[in-house]
Amino acid sequence: MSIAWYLAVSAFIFAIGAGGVLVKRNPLVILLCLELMLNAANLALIAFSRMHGTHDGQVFALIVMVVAACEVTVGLGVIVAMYRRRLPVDVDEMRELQG
Amino acid sequence: MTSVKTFAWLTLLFPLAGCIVNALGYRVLRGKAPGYVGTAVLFASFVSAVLMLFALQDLAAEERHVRAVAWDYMAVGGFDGQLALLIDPLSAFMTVTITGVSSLIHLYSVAYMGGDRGYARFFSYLNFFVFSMLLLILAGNFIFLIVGWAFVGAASYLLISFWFRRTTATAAGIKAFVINVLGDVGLVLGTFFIFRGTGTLDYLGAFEKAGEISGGDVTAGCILLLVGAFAKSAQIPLHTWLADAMEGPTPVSALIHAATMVTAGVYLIARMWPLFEESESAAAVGAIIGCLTLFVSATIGLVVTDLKRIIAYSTMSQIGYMVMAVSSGAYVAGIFHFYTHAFFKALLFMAAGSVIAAMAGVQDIDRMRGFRGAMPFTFGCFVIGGLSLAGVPPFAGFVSKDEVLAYVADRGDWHVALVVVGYITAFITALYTFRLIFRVFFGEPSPEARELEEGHLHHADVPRNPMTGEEEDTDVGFPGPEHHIAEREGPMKGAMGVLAFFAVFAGFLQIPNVTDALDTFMEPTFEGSRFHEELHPSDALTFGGLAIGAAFSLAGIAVAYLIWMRRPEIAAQVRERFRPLHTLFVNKWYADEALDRLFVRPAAWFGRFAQQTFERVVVNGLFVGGPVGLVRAGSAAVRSRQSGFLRAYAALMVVGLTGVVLWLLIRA
Amino acid sequence: MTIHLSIVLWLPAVAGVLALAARRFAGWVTLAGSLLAFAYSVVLLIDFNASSGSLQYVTDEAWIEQLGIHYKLGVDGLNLALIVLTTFGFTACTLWAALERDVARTPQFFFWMGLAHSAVLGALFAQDLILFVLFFDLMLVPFFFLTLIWGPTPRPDRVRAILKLFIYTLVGSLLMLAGAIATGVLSLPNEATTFVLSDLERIAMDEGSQRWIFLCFAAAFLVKMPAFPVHGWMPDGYRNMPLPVLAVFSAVLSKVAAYGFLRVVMPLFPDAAAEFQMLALLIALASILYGSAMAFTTTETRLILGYSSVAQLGFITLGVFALDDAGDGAQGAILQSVNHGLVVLPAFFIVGLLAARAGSEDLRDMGGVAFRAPVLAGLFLIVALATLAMPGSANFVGEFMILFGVFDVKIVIAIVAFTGVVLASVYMLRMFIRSMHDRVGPSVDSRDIRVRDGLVLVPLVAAILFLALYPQLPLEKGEQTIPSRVQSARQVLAGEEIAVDPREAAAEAAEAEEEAERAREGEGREP
Amino acid sequence: MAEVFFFVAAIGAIAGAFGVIREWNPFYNVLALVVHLISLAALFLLLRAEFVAAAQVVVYAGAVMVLYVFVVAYVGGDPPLMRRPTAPGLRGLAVLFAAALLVELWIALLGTGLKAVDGEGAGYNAAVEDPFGSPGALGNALLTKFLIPFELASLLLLVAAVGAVVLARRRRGAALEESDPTLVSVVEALRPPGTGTMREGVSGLPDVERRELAPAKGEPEGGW
Amino acid sequence: MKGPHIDWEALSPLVAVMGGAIVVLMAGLLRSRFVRESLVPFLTIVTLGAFAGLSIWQWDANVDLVSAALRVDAFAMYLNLLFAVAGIAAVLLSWRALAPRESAHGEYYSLLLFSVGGMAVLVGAQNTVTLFLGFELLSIPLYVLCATEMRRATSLESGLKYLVIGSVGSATLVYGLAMLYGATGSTDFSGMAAALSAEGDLPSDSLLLGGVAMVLVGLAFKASVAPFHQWTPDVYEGAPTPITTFMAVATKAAAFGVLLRMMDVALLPVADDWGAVLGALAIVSIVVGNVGALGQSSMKRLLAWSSVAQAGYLLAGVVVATRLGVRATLFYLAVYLVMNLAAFAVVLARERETSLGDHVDALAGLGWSRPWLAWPLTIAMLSLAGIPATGGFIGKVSLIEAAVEGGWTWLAIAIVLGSAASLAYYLRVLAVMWMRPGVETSSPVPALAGGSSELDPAEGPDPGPSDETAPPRRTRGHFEVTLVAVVAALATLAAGVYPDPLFDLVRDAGDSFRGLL
Repeated sequence: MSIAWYLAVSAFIFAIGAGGVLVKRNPLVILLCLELMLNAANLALIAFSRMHGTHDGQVFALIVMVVAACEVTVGLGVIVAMYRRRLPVDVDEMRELQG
Repeated sequence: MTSVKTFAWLTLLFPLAGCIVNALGYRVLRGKAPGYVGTAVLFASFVSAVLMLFALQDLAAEERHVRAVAWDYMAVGGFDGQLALLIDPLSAFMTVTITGVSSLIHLYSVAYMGGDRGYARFFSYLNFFVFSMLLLILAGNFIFLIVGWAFVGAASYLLISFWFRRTTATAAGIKAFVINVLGDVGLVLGTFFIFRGTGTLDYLGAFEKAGEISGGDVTAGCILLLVGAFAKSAQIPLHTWLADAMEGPTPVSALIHAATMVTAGVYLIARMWPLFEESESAAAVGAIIGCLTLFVSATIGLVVTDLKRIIAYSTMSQIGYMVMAVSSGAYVAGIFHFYTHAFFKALLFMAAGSVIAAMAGVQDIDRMRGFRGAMPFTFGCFVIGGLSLAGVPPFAGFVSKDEVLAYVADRGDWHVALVVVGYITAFITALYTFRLIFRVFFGEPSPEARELEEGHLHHADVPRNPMTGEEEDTDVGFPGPEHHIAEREGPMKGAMGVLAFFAVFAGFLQIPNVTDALDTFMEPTFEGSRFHEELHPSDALTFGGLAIGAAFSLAGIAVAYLIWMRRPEIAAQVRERFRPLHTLFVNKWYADEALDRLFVRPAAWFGRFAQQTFERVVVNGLFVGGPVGLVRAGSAAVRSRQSGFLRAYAALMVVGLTGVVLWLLIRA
Repeated sequence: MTIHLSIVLWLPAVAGVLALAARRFAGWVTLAGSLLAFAYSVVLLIDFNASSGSLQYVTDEAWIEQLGIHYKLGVDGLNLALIVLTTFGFTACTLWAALERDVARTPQFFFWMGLAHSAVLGALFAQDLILFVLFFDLMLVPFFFLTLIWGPTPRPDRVRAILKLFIYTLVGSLLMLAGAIATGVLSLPNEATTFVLSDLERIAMDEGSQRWIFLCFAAAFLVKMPAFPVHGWMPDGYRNMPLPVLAVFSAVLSKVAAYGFLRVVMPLFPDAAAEFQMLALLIALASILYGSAMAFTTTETRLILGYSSVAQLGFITLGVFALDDAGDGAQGAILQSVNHGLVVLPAFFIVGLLAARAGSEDLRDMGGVAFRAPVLAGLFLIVALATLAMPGSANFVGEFMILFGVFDVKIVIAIVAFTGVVLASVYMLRMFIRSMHDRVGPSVDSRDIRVRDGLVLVPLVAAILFLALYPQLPLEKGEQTIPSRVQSARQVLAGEEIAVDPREAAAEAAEAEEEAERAREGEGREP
Repeated sequence: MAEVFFFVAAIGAIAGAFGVIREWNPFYNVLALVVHLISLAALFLLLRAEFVAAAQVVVYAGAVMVLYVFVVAYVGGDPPLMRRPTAPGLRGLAVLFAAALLVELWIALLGTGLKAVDGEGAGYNAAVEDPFGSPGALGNALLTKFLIPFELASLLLLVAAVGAVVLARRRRGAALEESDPTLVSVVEALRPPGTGTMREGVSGLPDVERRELAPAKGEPEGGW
Repeated sequence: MKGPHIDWEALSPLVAVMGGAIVVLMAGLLRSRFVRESLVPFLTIVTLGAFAGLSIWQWDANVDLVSAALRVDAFAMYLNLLFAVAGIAAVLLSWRALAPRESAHGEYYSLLLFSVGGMAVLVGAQNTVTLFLGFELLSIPLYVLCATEMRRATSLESGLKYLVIGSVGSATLVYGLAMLYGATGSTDFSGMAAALSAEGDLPSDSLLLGGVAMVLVGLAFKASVAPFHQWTPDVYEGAPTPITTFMAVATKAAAFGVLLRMMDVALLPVADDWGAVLGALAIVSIVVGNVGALGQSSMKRLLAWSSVAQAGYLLAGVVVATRLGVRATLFYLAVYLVMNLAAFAVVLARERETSLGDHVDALAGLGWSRPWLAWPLTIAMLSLAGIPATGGFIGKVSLIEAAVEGGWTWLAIAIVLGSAASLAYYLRVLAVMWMRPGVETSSPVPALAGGSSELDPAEGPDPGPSDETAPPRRTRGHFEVTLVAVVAALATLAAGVYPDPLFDLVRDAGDSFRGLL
């Protein structure tokens, strides 16, 4: 399979993730969509890594995984805190700040 | 030479000193002190002027152009404006006449204005006026001509609205001022044309190079100078202010609006003769307008009923003669007429002032009657002035007016037509002058006259403005709480007596074929003038003219006698017969209305349009409201996007992302 | 290299800062500073060598080296008279404010006054383009606060008005900033960027750049003046300023704009100036007519003076853009700037005095004040007559020179402009008559001025009289400088080759020199 | 063979991705992500990224997803708390934007002039020690060239841990530490439900309380 | 196998700040109140001081660290100084604030330090992997810090919004970096630049330009460039004010730092392409930021919108891709730092003194009641508006000069017009401050009924039963807040009057990019 195929899949996943962020209202799911976007980037990185035959891409992908994990952790932390504060877990309800 | 300069400066500065002393000392100088100060400096100035004249005569004929320079005034960038005086026979003669007449009028005012609360102010203004007038006459270059020109305008304004709480007075003042500024503008523009051609502002320099100015420029320049002259001398179409100017105290009318300021136009044209001789057409304009004015204003004088306004219109008419003369090249004749006119017209005003005082401010001749017995001295003076004005031999006015007409006639061509009009007007002049005399002094005494005969001067219960009926403000009183008539006041009597003397005898200065003192004296000024050398009316013309003039004026008096003394009903009949003409005359040939339609209303409309429409719609709407509205709308749009919806934010981000990617992909 | 100008420049600001500490004596401290600056400037005026057209008392330090900005101050015939006007005007207004009880105790007022004083002086002294723009913009700031805090009108209006004023005028000024920087960057493409005016004047930019930069500068100056039709801020601003502030604002600040045309625009953008001459003249003409028309219809005394300023500044603009051979227009413009400053100062003071007597600043509420206030009336009369450029006043001389300059070049415009002269007499006399003369207004309580009023008013009127007697003084100081500022624009207009112009000659010489140097270097290398 | 694997894995990844954004109980969304991650790991293997693939499965699909599941369980996850005004018209537009983005990305990625994209990339060279993709080679890169990122990543994990603690730990009103002790008791008494007791964590909020949580009608939008 | 050479001296600033973070974290675990509330902030300041000092020490180092992952040059060190100053200010502002108490002091301050560390990594990064790590190391602590005032719904809301939008930005960035890697085959900046400079049509390749686009968006988001700005007002408003302050000034500097290095080192050969895009974004930012700020009654929102506009101005220095542009940007960043510090410090002080929060009414009459707060805010506002004699003016002059010199004249015009429009809101603040009579500084709010002291004004004193109580209101200002305001204001003035020293610094920093003209 040529690299192009992987890239095509990667782009598809990225777009799904981006679309998901736009349509989902539950912050938990939005975090999942962000994961999708980062994973799409990972796929692209690894595909390029293969293409160039260097490890940079793979290392980058590992780092991205770390970052993804960190973002998730913090994101979940915020959600938990909101839940405890009895705030609605729905991004469309968070409109205190506007204008 | 030095003494000429010294006396010139002194002549000029005496009145200024008087002005300043009176202005600053208004609290210190009590009683009539300001009047005496003002009069004293004027006499000093007169003496100095006479000495200047003599000193000038001591110089050789070709040296009688003395320039006295004080300092550089605006001498940069091609200009050579200096604070400089030019003393030559013309200016010296004018100076002497003006200081002389002014002194007398000051003297008259000392008494006449007695009791007015603005006494010191009055003399300060009056002195300032004389200073300005002398500056105008003595100026050595265009700049100070303009300065003096404007100063007399300002002084005139101040004196017209001297009783400044009368709205009629202030309105008349602003009218006079604005029209005079219009004249200033003409003068300045004319100066521009001339300066452009000659490169110098100095009289002598400019006159020397008069030939170098291009034809168009010199004509344009001279016509613009004429505009200045017309405004100041109340010539058509800029004459409307003069009648309204009669709102001022009577000495003011005598001084400014009869003897001195209004004749500045005549002086200007005479002074600028080298330029006018370069431009036939400009000179023609002057002559024709002068002729027009002398006729038109005489017709108006025939019908109006306000004592001072009748005299004012006669002034316009007489100045018309002068303007016609100097524009036609009869310089000396014009100046001569100015000289005689100064005496008899001042005298007439003074006498009128006396009458008005007796009437407690009323000026309407319909209400006057039979003052002859009550005020014999005033009556005498008035008759002398009237005869002189009417041109009855041998009074001064007779000699000078007929000299004017003879010289103009000598130009030939179409100038003859002017002369014809001049003679017809001489008849009208006699007519209205004696209309005045007969109606005011003869007949059954009016209540006021009767009161005076009983030794009691009439005072109104409630002083009212005769024009509007408005109650007068007694603080800035009209005409002051006290009234003064010549019969009871020495200074008034003295001043009028002297003037009466000159009104009779001043003409002897230059009697055709007898003396030509003035001609000789003026020679250095008009040296090189084409017309000055060429125009010498033949004896036939001269004496024929004199005869015709005498005949016309006597005829006028006779007709006046017929109409107003013998058969008063004729007046009504004539009025009925010539109703349209009468209406035209009474309405002053609709000049005020024309000016109003042409200038005042458009300007007012423009002002209103600017104030109410343009400022709101364009200045504030288009330039302020527009951008502000745009920014506000932008703000609303941007902030409505800031909805607080997280997903909307993300969406915008994605949109931005697609946009940026698209842009760069297109470039790829 | 002298320090004199820096002393004059910073004295008022320092005094202003000291005033903050001086508390009760704040007014007097600032006054002392201003007075010293005034005295210093008079000494400069006397000491100034009028026969030399070059800058004198120059201070030149690199301020921000990397941006090519210098702290360069200098005096020449162009700014000398305006500097004296500035120090004089500020001194008078500071004195006036110090005598007013309600502001006398507020040190901040005087701090801002001092700062404003220095800023205006800075704009006049500056010989570096950025420095000029800096001070030009800075001088607005104190007026913002002075109006905001001490304005006489109700608050919401005042805030709106001062914001309008500030933003409106700064739009122009900021455009000018962009233009100024572009000038420095684009003028000398082969050299390090510099903003020193004398360097920039050497070579003209290409016409395309000149055009838009000219428009930026013109926007700034015309708005500041203000000129028709961009005077929209003026009525609001004038209504809302405290009078002493307004007086100095009207008298001094607007003149800096006119000055800017001569200092910066004409020498730097001659082609554009020539190209837009007609437009500028028409704007000036429109300002004259429109300002006059507004002035004789409005009844607010402040606005009469405001619109008369629009008209007067129209005359000044006319002079600046006359571009006549002898430079009469420009010289007249500078003289007229001084004159107008001198008449506006007392005029606003008189408005204050009148308002105190009539209880309102509206003309309809005034009338008949003169009888019990002869001194006030007399002084007002002098001021009014000078304002309407009565011959015999220096204003007349200025107008005479301006109009002759225009007359020489564009005769029709000059003739139309004369309408403004006539209209000026209408609106000034209207104001004089309806306040001083005519029937007594409804609640007028007429009384003459007090000694403390005279302390302010009399010197101002005396200055008018002095200049009326001897206008040659400012004229001769500027004679060598001012015409040369418009020379290149005039040459462009006349179609003369600028190649003969010293600017390009200098450039050519520099090029030749460079080449020679290169050749020398080459020689040096060869062996 | 590789093609089959690729298509299976690719379809799995995409299907998993779609599963994530489906309107579902969040719990299933998480599971869909797990499917996606595992498919992705398979793709990584196909691209000779063994180590990354392993890490993906172990760390990501394993550990991280467990965390997710916990939180979903705790928060109760299920979204239909309330269906009140939402960003209007966003749903349709979102699809449009995503599609546009996809098209652009495809153009960018596939329209490239680089030839290598159409190739299969680096081959397997067993002759070399630590050939491309081997954990050894990767470890080498991590500890030499990418030493600093490697170390920083550890700090990042520390930050995340600290952050999670700060956000999620229970606190007794830190703000009240210095204030009047009586107030504490009042607050304690008023402690609302849903502030994180163990019971709530396990069972979710009782239905009654949930209804209480839903704001009354007519209240201005914007939560409370 | 040999480990890479590590230049510890050059690495020392980073080590110091990271080490300090851990020390602070540990110290925070101690129970003593003195330690938590005083020692920990003090240690933080010491750490930042050491960070700054070591950065100065390494000013001239100019070395690549560990296989060129990081670069230590004047540019990075200059920005480190800015971060340190911002950090110290943030610590001072946080000292007696609510947020650290709510989140525990050790954690709070160590997160702050980590964020500073992330910034230092970011601006030194010469490798996309490092860059991305720095980016996250900077962001993730901030997500947490935004949410630290957990009792306030808006704080959490801002945290979540920031996190989600930030993560979208990160994902975009990393995808873009992946594409760049794919196009150039390198993760090093130098490698990228080399690949781009080589013969071939790589510079116009869609993969490369697509990557450039996504990287631009990712970084632009961080710099609050419109249309990626929408998080800014909400997050600024919701976050605790000290954190907002830090975010506003330091994040902006970091974002522009990395933007400059990325664009002017790695992507310089395609400057024409990204220049045009950034130019357009600059215009959009200037417009959006300035019009958005109009009519805002929340000071923090106002400053947020203004920061969007300022980002637009700053972009001018980036698009030109010249040394002058770099210098101008760096200069303006420093000025931006001090003027915003002054403004936020005053806002914070008023939040603590009144019950009006950051509402502009809280400033009413300040000029007369609190001159030591009013003057700094006045100076800050004037400087933000670009009025002369303040740093903002000089900054704008240098930006415009850079823009014009680079041929971006229309951008210069946009900057000045934007500045003019911005006066409308900056001056309104001054008007409120210097005109109105002062509001009472201490309003007796019932302990149970009052909201948080840093309550959102829109929320008002919400008497809902679920609301936790607030600490008693302070009636007097905190001197450290005033100190920050005054010092920052003085610095703003100094930068406007005598900017030469600062220009010397930015010249060195600008010269770090040798590829530029």
